[in-house]
Amino acid sequence: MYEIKIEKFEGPLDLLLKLIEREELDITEVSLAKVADQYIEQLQKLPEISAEELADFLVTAAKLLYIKSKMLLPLLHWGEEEEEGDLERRLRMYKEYVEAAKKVLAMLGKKRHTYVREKPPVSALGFAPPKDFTGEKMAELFRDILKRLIPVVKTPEGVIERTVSIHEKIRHIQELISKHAKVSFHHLLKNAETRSEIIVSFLALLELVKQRHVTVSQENSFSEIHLEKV
Amino acid sequence: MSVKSEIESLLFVSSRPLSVKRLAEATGHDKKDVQQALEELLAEYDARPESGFTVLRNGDEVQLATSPEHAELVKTFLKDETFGELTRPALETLTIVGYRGPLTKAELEQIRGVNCSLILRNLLIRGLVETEGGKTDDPSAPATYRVTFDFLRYLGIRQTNELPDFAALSSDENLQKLLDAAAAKAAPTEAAPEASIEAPQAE
Amino acid sequence: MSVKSEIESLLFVSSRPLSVKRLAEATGHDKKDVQQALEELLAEYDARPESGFTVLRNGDEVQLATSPEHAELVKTFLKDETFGELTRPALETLTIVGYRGPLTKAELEQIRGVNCSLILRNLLIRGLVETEGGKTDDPSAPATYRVTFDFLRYLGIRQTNELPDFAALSSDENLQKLLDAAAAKAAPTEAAPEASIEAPQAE
Repeated sequence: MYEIKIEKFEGPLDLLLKLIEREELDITEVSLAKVADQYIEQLQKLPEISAEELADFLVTAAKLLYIKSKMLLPLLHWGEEEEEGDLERRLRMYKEYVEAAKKVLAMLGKKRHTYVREKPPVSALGFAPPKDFTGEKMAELFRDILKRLIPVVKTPEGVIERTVSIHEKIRHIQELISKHAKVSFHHLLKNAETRSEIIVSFLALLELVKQRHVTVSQENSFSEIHLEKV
Repeated sequence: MSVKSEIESLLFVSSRPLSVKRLAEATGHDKKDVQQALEELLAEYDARPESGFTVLRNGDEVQLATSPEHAELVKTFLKDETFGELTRPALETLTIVGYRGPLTKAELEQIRGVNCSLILRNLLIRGLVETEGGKTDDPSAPATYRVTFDFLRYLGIRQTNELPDFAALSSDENLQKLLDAAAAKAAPTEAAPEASIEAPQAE
Repeated sequence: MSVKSEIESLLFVSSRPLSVKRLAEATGHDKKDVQQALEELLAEYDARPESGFTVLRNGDEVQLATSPEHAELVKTFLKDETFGELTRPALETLTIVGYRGPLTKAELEQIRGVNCSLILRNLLIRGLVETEGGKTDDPSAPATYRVTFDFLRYLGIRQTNELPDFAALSSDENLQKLLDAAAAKAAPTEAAPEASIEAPQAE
């Protein structure tokens, strides 16, 4: 038994690139389809992150699943060619900058820093106050500065606002099914507040199907999806 | 004395980068004349073998600095400890700003696929990135970010176009061309991708 | 690179005159070699028409300086650079030091969100801000900055707590949170939480 550790990653593109590189693949649609499951697996292990950030990861997950489905069912007609070609393109571009950053790091390692002229030690050369400056103007400036701090300080708080993990959702679905034996997907989404929560629910559902905890049935396209305990 | 010589004096004595506009103001010459004298000066420096100093350029600003060959010597002499370490995300962000700047936060985030507010803030505080303020007439235009002279000095380059593969990586369009060329080389015949994933291939 | 080029770097970067002895020490070359390289350098400068700077010699000491022809230009330029109208960023910095001083440069930069080295230096030279020295027993404690008595007098007040709305503004909750958070992670903050996770086990 051996484990390959995925290095720290930041954002969906970073994770995707690391997965593809770990498999030693080129960036192609086929590779994207190949790592789709691993990507989702990693998502489930994500520590608590912000709803906004999770949404970024999930949108990419949805694209990957779409690409994979397309590979699995090549005879079906799929629209939106642009859409997922876009993910491939973005990932390739991102990779170019990741590679460039490595070269920049190598340049930094050579320590070829350059220096501007040494500044003489500071000593006050006199007293040169700003023109027409008053305490009132200072107070006004300071209020502006404080206003600018609000988003900076609030960001970390907003992050905690509400996070839904796929694990949480899986547990939720399992509970529902164990109580009712049969549940509609619509029912699962009843309390979903955001788009990302809907996507999380769907991913959780796929996971349960994969683990053979539930089966799903659907009469027609776009009709209600029913979940049943296996 | 010539405009060139005046400019050289001011560049020598200034403790911060100077723009063509500022140089024109200070010397009382036309911006055009200043620009031309500056070009001549730079050409002269470039032509000088084994110079102890060089000219850094960033946007329309210029600053004199020591040659990168003497980094160690000067560092020891000045007892300088300003250049610290960068985390990987910070390095990546800085690299993108270096190649693509001036660019907006939205453009940066499109490339990295992740929110960059905090990283940008840290780079601004470290003085490796700056916002290009007051450069545009439209006050509602989003702020753009670019690297600073400290970034150039950190790397030991004179301008951002000395970054590796600068031409290819400095615009979406060029980058796309680069990728297309690489793809064409990898797959000369546009073969259908073999779907080698677990699914059986439908024929 | 040659001795000459090394010497030129050091002369360029130094704001003080340097002796041949000091140059020899710093570069690790013989005094004789340094002396000779210096002669060559001087000859080169002398031969250069319309140079913006020149070499001053005083006994055993040498210094680079702007050409005497531009004395007036340089003087006016430096005066304007140092004592010209304060920019908005400079006024903001002064204001923050007023309401929150004494505070460190790092704290100031957290509040402004950008590097403040140059601005702070200018405020010091103008006699608007001063460093608080000798107030602490710990010599490694970072310097703190506060506004000067001259500036308080200029505003017509005796202490900073007479600034308008001082109590409320100086103890702003967000500001305190920001500084507390920054102090908590003395190391530069990272953007979006970085997830370190393990790959699925290979089967």
